[in-house]
Amino acid sequence: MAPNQGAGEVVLRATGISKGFPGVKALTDVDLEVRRGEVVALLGENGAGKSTLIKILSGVYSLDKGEIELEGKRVKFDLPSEAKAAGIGIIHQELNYVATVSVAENIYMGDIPKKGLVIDYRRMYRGAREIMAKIGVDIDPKMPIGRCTVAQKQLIEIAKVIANDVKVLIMDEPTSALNDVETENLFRFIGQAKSMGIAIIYISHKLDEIFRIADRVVVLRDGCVTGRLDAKTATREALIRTMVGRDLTDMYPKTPGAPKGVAIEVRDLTNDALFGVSFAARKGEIFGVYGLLGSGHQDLGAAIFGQTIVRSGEIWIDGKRVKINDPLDALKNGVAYVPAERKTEGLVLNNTVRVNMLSAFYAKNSRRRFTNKRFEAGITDKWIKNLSIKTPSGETRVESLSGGNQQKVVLSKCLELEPEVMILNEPTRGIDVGAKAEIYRILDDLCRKGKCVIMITSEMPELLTMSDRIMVMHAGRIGGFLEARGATQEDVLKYAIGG
Amino acid sequence: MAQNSNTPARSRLRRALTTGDASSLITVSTALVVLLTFFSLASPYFFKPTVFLNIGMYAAIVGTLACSMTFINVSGNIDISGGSQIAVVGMIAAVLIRSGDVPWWVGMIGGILTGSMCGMLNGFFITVFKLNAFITTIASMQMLRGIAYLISNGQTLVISDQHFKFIGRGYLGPIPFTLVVLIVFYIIFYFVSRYTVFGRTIYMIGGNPQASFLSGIKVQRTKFILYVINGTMAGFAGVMLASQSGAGLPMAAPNANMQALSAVILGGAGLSGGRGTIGGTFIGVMVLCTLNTGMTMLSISSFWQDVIVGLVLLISVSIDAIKSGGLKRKI
Amino acid sequence: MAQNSNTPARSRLRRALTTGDASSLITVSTALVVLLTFFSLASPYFFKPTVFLNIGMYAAIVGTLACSMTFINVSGNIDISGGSQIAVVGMIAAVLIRSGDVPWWVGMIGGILTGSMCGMLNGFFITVFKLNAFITTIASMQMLRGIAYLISNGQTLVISDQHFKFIGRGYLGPIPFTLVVLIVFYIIFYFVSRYTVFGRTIYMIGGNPQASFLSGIKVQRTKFILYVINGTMAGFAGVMLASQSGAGLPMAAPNANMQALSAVILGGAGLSGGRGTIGGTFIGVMVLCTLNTGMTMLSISSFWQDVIVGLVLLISVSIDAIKSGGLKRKI
Amino acid sequence: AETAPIRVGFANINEKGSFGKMVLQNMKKVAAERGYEIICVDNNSDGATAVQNADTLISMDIDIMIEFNVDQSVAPVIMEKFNAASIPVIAIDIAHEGATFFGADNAFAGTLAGETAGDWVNKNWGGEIEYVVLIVQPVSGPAVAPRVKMFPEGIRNKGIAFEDSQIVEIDGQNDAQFTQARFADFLLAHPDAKKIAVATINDVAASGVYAAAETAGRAENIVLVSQNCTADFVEPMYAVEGKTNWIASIAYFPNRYGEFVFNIVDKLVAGETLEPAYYIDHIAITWDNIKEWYPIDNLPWAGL
Ligand SMILES: Nc1ncnc2c1ncn2[C@@H]1O[C@H](COP(=O)(O)OP(=O)(O)OP(=O)(O)O)[C@@H](O)[C@H]1O
Ligand SMILES: Nc1ncnc2c1ncn2[C@@H]1O[C@H](COP(=O)(O)OP(=O)(O)OP(=O)(O)O)[C@@H](O)[C@H]1O
Ligand SMILES: [Mg+2]
Ligand SMILES: [Mg+2]
Repeated sequence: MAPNQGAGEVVLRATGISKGFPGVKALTDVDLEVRRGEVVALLGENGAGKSTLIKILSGVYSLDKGEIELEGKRVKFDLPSEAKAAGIGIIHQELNYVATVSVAENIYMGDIPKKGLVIDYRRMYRGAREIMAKIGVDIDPKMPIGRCTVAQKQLIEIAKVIANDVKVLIMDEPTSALNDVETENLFRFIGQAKSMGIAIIYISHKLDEIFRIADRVVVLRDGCVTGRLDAKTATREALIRTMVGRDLTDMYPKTPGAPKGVAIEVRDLTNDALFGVSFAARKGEIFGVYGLLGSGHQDLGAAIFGQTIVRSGEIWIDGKRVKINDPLDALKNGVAYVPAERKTEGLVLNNTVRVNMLSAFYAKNSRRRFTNKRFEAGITDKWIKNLSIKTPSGETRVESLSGGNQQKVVLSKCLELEPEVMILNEPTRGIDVGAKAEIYRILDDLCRKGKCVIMITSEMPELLTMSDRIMVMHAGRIGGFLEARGATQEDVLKYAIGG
Repeated sequence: MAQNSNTPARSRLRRALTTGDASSLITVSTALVVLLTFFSLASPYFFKPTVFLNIGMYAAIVGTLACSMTFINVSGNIDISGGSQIAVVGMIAAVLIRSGDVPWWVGMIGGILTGSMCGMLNGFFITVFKLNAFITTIASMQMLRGIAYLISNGQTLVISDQHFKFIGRGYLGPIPFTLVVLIVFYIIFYFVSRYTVFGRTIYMIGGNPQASFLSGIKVQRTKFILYVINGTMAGFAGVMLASQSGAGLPMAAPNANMQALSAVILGGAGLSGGRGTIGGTFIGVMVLCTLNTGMTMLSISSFWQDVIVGLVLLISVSIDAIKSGGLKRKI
Repeated sequence: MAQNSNTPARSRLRRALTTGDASSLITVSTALVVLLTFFSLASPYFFKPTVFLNIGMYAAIVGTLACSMTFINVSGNIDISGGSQIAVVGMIAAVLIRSGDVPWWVGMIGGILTGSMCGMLNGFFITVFKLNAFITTIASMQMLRGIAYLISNGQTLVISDQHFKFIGRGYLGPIPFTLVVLIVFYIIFYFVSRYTVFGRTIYMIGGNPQASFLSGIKVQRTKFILYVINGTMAGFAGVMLASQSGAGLPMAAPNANMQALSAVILGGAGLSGGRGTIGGTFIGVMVLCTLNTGMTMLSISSFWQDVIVGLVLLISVSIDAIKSGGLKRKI
Repeated sequence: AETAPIRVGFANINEKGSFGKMVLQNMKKVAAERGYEIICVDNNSDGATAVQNADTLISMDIDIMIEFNVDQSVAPVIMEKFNAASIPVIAIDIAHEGATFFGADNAFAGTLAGETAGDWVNKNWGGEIEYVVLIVQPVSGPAVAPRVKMFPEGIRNKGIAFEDSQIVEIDGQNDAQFTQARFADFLLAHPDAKKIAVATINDVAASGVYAAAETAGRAENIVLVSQNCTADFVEPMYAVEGKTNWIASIAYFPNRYGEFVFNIVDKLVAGETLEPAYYIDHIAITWDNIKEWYPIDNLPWAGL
């Protein structure tokens, strides 16, 4: 392999890594090396084995075969604490925080500063503040982390790792919950880390990021390395082809909407996070909702759908005022909702694909009191085929599916309801490009069938390309409306920051 | 997919056998077979139809409670007040029947409804205030036991009604009536768990209440219903026990709840919710009751009985845990 | 952020008072004050230093157990085998002391170490096989109780050593020795929970074991240590009890575990982990022991006592739940 | 012609106490001496268990039943089963209608305890009593309740007068330490009481009572009489050589139950007519007679 300019000696070298789970071969003979001051991007579809690989490097999983060398010495990590002590810092894909303790304690989890036998609280709080400052964050270190927003939690997750002296920094989709400003701050930090000679492994499904910060790209597919590319010279198309094994011609298959009248109207919706939000979304359009974190856009879907408590406001569907006290009322009124967190809100992980797909169906069609396996299998197979869900069968437990495929199960659960109004909250978070394109195709389809799609998102590209109209939120209120056609990122951001 | 070296069917079978409900079912069934074989060899009196019918007759109390308790556990909850509920039920039934003002069956129904009401009490606190189920039922366990004593000021109330006797002590041909009732209950609960939307719902809210709520399931209402069902089943168990012992006993069923819970756990419904089967619980009940009868027949000292019951529980959950990779798991 | 209309300091105070640990502390302290006031008004003998010292003296057994059990609960686990551990400890101490071969303090230390070993047994199954803590301790509760009986074949073992008697019945000036021990324990545990890394680690693994593990905390080792500590504290409690009753009793402490658990829950450490304080538990213990003493002084029937204890538990957790918005929560 | 030995079923009260233990030991010993086959099970002090054990024993083809069940209310059910199987029953301590009774006379034992205390009070406290405390135990069932409930009557038999309002009941919950704490509470609530007569249902509870009194420094203020005369009473009595206010325990001689019961069994087998009831001669064991009945070098529970 051609040595990269500016990169030093190899810090971490993994050779011949193999790992199997019951019934699954997650990694086969994978080699990976990272040098001082270098960013290696790890790319691949959902379920390709990226997270598994880095969990092996950080002592979370034990490996079946292969070797790991750190600075030329053979190492074996049985526990995360050992990897951490050896200088490997990792930010996992899932947020890992303890909601009941303070921000500072989360940051220093595992090695709280001591003075003698006793915790040095002063040093801990001061240190926490300094570390957060490094990535441009200002949060009260004494606050219980449970009160932070998702983005703040993600940033704290990053702070947690850089609190230690790391030789290798591994980041698994660190930006999936961050907005552009926060992402910029992170990249600035990565730049500093590089110059300090830290070796970095970076995982993301956002290809733009890869081009911005990576030096090299290693692509995984089905647990094998299918390509090693130089980030400076590789093209987007080449990356996608190596990842998914085919060309992806149309990433955003949006056909212009032909709206036919109001599907849902929300008047003066008010609760803890929303203050008098009113809007109307039409049949046959994708109604994009954008906001910076904390602007209330994340709370909008849950409020309409009856998940959270609404203090006042009215919801009108198809010209009739409806009362939605809980999700069942919403379902019965033709509203379906894809929540932001599929694992905690969308899926019963220890149950099968089939049961998950039909969960809302039976709730909505409450006259069906008996289950019918054949009937269900038909529906399940239909969606597995239509959405090309990668699963051994409908009887597989969803916990063993990859993130993207889990997301498709949530989608099919809602699609089977044939809703008039479909609300999606961050529908493509953590989803690979291939699956993303498929989800966009589904949304476009719905829209063409005259359904109303409300897409709540923090991802600017999908907002601008998939929406017909855009509502931007700011501080729990509406910042403004835009026609998506011709709108630019700057227009959207102007409303988002309340300008 | 690349990962499958075996044929899909074989690997699916293997997976089914090594993980989840099927695995527990195999463990507990094996335990039952081992015990039956052992006792048959060890005691000349054990391997006889009358003995088995007898085991079934007395299994009815714990078995009835364990049946609905399976649902409670599958839904991710717990009830440890079952024994106290049984005691209150027996006392109320005895008071009604002894009053002489009402026919025996009114006493029976009164007892069963008392059970339902105890269940409502638990369900109310758990679903309205959203209290933890364990905490709620610790409290109601104490309160209901106190009430059982208060009803008669600590006296036992002998029931001499001849009809009422039949419930716990009667036979249909050679089969004890309680065993028939028990089997009917298990068939109904099995059917509900496998073929109804309600049964499905229990597994879902046990697996992920939040996701179930967002799927339009009335989580709190379902939980409330489950506690009422569990109380009603405690009602049936209490009536059977009162009939079996011919009296309302305020100290009745001191260990019934732990035994039922042990049976449920043996049967594979742990405490984390979303897992477990009615069939597993049935076999779990049989394991415990066979153990009791077999050890009694062998005159094993009751100290050893405690130790052995604890060991059986511990070993079988350990086997389950090892089969599903517990040893290798780091957390 | 937009939602704060108050000043930060005021809103922080209000937040502290209405949510989490502080809220429970207020509820349970209020309960204590109410009870003290009530009993002082209702009985002329109640409001006296000797009475309070006496409450403290007998609170030591349950209090000692509840102290370490708080850590177990905060770490998201549970132990229901404490009463059986106490019984085994008392029996071993009695056997050693009665043997006459060793001085009394060897018996004491032997008893305490027996407790540690019981804790190791629980810890082993919970951390090596990754068994559910409740299930494990249900099993060990039965096994250890059986073992307590087996040690002496069910006999009470009278201990007449005069030195040993001091532990449970002695006074330092006017203060019962057990109360001194209890207070020392609570000070140590309070200090550990607030000011040591180990203490904070308990809160972390209770709040999110997965995250703690990934952050480099040795979750299983910590849990193991917690069970050993809990066993050791059961050892202290068992020795105090053996000394207090002057005998090793195989049936000792039948309700100690439930009482300790109730105290811990009253004190605000629920069962979901990550919450609870040592101070809260201390007050919880005092509430229960005050209730017992006060009700005895008023000659309230023991049936009512059960009902009242259950009610106090239920009401105080309900108040906590309501204050933290349980009524309004949809799920 | 000699056939198989006669099979005797024995359902014991509760092997978890030394009382039941001694009964069991003597039953086994005597059965072996006299050539009976004995099958022993444990009723665990629980009526429902006793009912189940009856069926188990019947299915094991016993010829004669010795039933030691403490729950009066399930007696009819048990008897119905044995009658249906035509198995004669000897019931211990609790009357089972249709069975031959052997054992304790609970009311007599309670009265005897009271009379023993009464004699002591007449001698030491000039016949005056301020309180009579009964440590009750509802969980043990109503059948054994007279062992303490008859205590006041026994005292009155000795010419000592007190009002019913001077009688206090405390539930010991079958837990020595709990009993101890509650009796300590009682003492605190009655700081000036100097003459308290206490009765307990067994020696374990009494040990709690006495420990509480000692700890409070008020052992002099009580006179305590308990029941069963087990190690819990005998050992401390020897340890202090009679210098204690726990003056007596009523003996039931569980270590000789086997002997007594098999005398009845022998008569039954020989076809003799039986009396409806055979009672134990309860004796109040005090320091004066303890060496006669429970010599320290030959205690009945020594070999357990
Ligand atoms: N704990 C586990 N148990 C069983 N199988 C697992 C486990 N973790 C991973 N796998 C298997 O390994 C494969 C690779 O998963 P991995 O998480 O590494 O994918 P990924 O590349 O990180 O995907 P994504 O982009 O969705 O994060 C999965 O398809 C899954 O089958
Ligand atoms: N019990 C399991 N059995 C089989 N595979 C599993 C199991 N648990 C997890 N996996 C696999 O592990 C992989 C990694 O899971 P992980 O928790 O890292 O998130 P993910 O599925 O990659 O989700 P996302 O990308 O949406 O965050 C998944 O792709 C899944 O295929
Ligand atoms: Mg991943
Ligand atoms: Mg993943």
